[in-house]
Amino acid sequence: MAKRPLLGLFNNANSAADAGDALKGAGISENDYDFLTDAPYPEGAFGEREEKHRLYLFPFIGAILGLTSGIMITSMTQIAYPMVTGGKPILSLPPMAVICYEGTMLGAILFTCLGIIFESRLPKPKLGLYDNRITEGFIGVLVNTDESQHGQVEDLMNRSGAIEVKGET
Amino acid sequence: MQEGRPLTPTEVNRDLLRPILETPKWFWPAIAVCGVILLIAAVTVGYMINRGLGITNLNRPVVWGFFITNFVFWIGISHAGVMLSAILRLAKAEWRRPATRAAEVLTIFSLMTAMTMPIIHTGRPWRILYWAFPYDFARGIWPNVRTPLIWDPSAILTYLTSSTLFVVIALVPDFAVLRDRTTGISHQIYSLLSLGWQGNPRQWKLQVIAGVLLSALILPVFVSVHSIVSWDFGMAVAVKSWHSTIFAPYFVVGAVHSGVSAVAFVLILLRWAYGWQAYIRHEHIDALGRLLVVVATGWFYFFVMEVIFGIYGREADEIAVRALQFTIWPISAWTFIFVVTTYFIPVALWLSRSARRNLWIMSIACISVNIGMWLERFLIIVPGLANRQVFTFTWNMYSPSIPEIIIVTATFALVTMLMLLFSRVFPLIPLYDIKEGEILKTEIQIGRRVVPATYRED
Amino acid sequence: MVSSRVDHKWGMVVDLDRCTGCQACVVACQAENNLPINDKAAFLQKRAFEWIRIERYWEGEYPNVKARFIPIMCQHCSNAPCEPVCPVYATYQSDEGLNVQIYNRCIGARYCINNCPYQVRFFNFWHPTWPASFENYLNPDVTARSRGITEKCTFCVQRLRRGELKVERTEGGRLNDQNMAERNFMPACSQACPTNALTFGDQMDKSAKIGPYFDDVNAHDIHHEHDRTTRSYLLLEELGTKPNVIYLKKIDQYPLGEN
Amino acid sequence: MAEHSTSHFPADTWVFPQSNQVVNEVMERTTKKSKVFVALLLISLTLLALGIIGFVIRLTGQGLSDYSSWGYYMAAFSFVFMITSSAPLVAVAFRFTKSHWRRPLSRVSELFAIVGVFNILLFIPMVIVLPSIANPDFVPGAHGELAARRAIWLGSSGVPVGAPGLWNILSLAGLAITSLGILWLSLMPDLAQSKHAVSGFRRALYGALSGRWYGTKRQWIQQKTGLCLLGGFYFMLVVFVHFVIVSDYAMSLIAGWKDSILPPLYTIIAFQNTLGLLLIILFVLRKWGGYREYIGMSLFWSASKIMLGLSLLWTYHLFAFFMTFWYGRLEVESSILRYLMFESYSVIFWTNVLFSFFFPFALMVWNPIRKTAWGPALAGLSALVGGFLFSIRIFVGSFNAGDIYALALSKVPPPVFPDIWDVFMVLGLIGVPLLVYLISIKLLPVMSIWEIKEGSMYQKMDKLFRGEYLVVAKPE
Repeated sequence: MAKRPLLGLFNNANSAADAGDALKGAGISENDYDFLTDAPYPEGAFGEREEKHRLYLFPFIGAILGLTSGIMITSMTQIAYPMVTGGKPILSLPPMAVICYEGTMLGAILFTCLGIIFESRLPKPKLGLYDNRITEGFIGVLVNTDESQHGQVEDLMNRSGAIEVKGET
Repeated sequence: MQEGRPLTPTEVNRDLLRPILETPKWFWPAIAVCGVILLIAAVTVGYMINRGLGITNLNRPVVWGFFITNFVFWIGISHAGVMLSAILRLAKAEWRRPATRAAEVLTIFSLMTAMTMPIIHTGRPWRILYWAFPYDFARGIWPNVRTPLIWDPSAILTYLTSSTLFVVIALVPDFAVLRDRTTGISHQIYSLLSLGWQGNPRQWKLQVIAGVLLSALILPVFVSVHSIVSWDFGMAVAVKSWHSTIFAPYFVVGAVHSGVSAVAFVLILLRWAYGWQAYIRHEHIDALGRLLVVVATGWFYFFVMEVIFGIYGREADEIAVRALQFTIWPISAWTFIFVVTTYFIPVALWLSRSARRNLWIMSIACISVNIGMWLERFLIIVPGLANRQVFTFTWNMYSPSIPEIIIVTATFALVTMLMLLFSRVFPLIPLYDIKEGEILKTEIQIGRRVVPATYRED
Repeated sequence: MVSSRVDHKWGMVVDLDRCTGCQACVVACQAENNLPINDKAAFLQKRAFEWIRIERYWEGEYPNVKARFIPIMCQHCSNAPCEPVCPVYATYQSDEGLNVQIYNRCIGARYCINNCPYQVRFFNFWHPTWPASFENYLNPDVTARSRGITEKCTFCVQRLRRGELKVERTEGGRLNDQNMAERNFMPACSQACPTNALTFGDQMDKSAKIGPYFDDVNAHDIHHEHDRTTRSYLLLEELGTKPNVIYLKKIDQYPLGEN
Repeated sequence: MAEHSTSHFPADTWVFPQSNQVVNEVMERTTKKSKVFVALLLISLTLLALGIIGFVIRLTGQGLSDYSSWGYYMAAFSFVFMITSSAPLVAVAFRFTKSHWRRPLSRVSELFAIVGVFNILLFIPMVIVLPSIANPDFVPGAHGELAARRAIWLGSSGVPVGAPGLWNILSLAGLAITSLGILWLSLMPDLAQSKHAVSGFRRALYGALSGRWYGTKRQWIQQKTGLCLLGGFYFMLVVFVHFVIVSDYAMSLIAGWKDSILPPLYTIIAFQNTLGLLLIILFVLRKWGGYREYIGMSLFWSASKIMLGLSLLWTYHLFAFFMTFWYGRLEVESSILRYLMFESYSVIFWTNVLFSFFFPFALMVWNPIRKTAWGPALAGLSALVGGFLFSIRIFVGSFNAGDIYALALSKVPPPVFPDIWDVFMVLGLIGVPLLVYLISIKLLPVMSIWEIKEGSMYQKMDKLFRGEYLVVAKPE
């Protein structure tokens, strides 16, 4: 049977958290419901599971790539047309170091940004079930279950103080 | 007793999105004024490119003048953004919240403005393509990586890219708010930009980490940028007063000094222009003032070091430059104004709490700092060149020509216009950051005293 | 750059004892290298072109004074500070020991001008113009530089090239002091100098007149200056730019105060 | 979900000692005899003995007339001085920023004020040794000789009176007095409330020092303002004295060395070393001193970030110096680079960079390591080694750089290796501060009682919805 989403709206965080507990009590897996908020609540404020991510890998990969490209462009451009300037060696390391450094940082930052987008599962082509009031401070509890359970979930949320529960129209 | 009343998310949206959802009536006139100034400047630049740099007052030996001074100045301003948002983010300072984005945006636009300066300053601007970009495959000649003039573009472009990404990443959740508040074509644009942001815990967690991680990564870039700009001068052996090892940190601290003052001023303007009294509060300006006392003093230390070791060598030619800077009219007068306006006037004001909390005084102090810092760059660049070393036949002074003044003035108009246009389409204060602050706010009761406190995740 | 060629390292020796400050070299240089006329406006704007200039210093107090002259042209340093700062390789050290300026690479960033301790680089603020009557006097071997670029003394490289083509290619000899003098292959300034204060030559040519001086300078660096057997010294030697122009000290028979 | 916040933070990240217990606990630990302490005491005494032997032999041997044989003494002194002089600053700085994690750290750092007094004694030989600024055997017109060597003391006519020796001593004395003032002000409340918990001479001492402290509102305000003002003054003084010492005893002893970034470089490595030493001390106190429930992990965590920053900052300044000299390629510049970095002292230089930058950086860049106690302490240790090598490179190098009245460094001098007496003196110079510090932590409370109490007033763990978090209040 197909899973379909159900969105409950709460006007305070406590009742949303209650709803979360109730859902967990009803044996709905933690991957199947989510809290939609308008601001970063401190981690675990809803007793939700801790999100795992590998963001810290990205800057390192980026840095390595940036460094290599920096070394390549600096050394190769000097070797390609070896002109003596000011009696400095053709491969003058200190100036190369400056540009390689910039390359490294640029690579690291570019990859970090990619990593953030990727790790937060964006971009989402379709927004899905959503409510504009969420960005006005309401807290949405988005449940994704079999339609058979919808009734149960709906009154769970109503009992924990949802001001509205809606499904896909 | 928290300063400022608690704010509901609805209020936050309404207030901070006002400039976007309805245009204030002074908006277009302001844009028009800037536009006119820019138009005049554009014509001047065209004329200069057409006739040659002869129309400036640059001469031999003073071949670098107002344009380079202005370039260094705007690079300096651009150091505010990261200084504030990154360092304060890492230090978990609560009062950063309303300041960060304005600072970062100021960074981006002042960087862009700064980059135009060296371009129009060159003798053949239409040729700069193979200056900064490795393109000249035909002759196999690539840019010369040994020169500071190549380190500059590499550092500045890195800085520009990273700070732009920094801002964009932080904008995504706010785009989502706009997506929910707009209709029609703008709705579609904003929903495209918001990348389908939902605001679930995972997204928020990464958003928060992103702030810290990117700050930590951009800080080293920010230090490198102005160091490299300073090396445009520090590497020159022929100009005695430039060839000083302290230049890199000296310029960086100076940049932070002028940049943070500029941000404080911009915040005061925003508060006044958009009526954001509830967001940009006295406590924020106060905190900026306190930070500035430290920065200014650090700057003064480096300034003193630079001067002391200028005369330390007891070399006639360097002494001559210092003499020109400090004793010979009219340069000495400018030097006096520079020192007083950069350090003594503002710091004296910032030391008193009531002055820090008076917006008028703060604005004056911040402007005076930036006047001083502009003069500082001028007084580093021009006297060093004007007072040529041993060959007495090539000593000469420099004063700007009308075209130079016009172009320099126009850069201020350019930054203003860009900032205004940005504020028209994107929120200049991060909404979710403010909202988070409201959520984490709490109080601790000690006897009869209620002390403002915050929840900390770490 | 021309391949399969006799190796050269050009150099010049300036004997201050012979220089009378007559400025013949300056005029010759202006004529040879198509420099724009240094009219009143140019001087008022402080933008005069002097690839070689005579600097005049007064020694002593009036009336008991002496004039001292130093001709200063590009020193063609082996460690030229102006070279590494150019972002587009518009100036570099040629394998003939010349500090060359590539006019069509130059973008006019003017960093090299700042970084030249001898102040011998010049920027074209205006497009160079000549009176109509002068058009036919311009030297066809030398490009007229457009506005917005930097230019400087080349040791009259056009003459050296012509000399190489004639002597080394067609006649298979070596360009040396003698045939340079006979056939005017040396720089215009040293050709024009009435007192032979400016001696030009090839450091790699053992027979060259400038040889001993360069050997002397190479043998004794700045820290052993006082061991030098000749009157040689280098301008701003402490900067370590290793110029290829040597100056010979003036010998003053009647120093001030003695008469 | 109370265990949530503890899930990714170890239990002792934040510790809030019981306010009513603090006095007794601290005093009990201060007075208790421990084997570790005795062992350290003996070690320091041996070091001191060795030092005295070395010093006497050097004194009777080369004597004070020949400054070049005192290079290693100066290096070791500078190492001790730069650390002990900037130690009280750590307390001052973090009081300014109102960071709560500083609280266990402030007294540990302030106690170095007592060591600072002994710096003056150790410095006296150096004052006598330093060659005069004016060139004694100067003949006008001599080749490449200066009438007076380059120095920061530029009088209108020659060198100012008493420069540099007198002024150096005075500035060191100024440092000592100011830091003692800071220490006393911050000790007062603690001694006043803990004099009843101790007996014997300690009680007498505490009574004498705490004076008429009752802890009235007025007194607290005065104390806070006093600390603030003295702190600000001390900060400027430290920076100035570092500048004076490093330019008088290093830069102006190498002919032609003009390097405006050396003072900042010296100050920064001083701060880095100080923080490193403090982290080691705190680690020891936490592990063996019985202050586990006073020194939370959050201290190491926050301090290590600053450690990382300082290491990066030092490297940046070093590169700025190197870049300018390398690119400039003036004769004198390249010879100084060859002397201090790439030829004579190359090994020491690279080891210095390794220990001052690479090791601390490699450790501190990892958040998991920053959250431990051993990680920061290890980084601190490496920083100390690096700082010591830095001092050797700069000061031994400067003390043996040949003719100091010449215009420039004409040739690159060879490196100078220590003889056995040098080693003895170095050990002695490390022994003195160790001994003094050990005694002072036995005499005085090593934890700032009033600050700890204040801390547990402004911080607590509290629930927000389902999670439990730290609540921090920042009073104006």
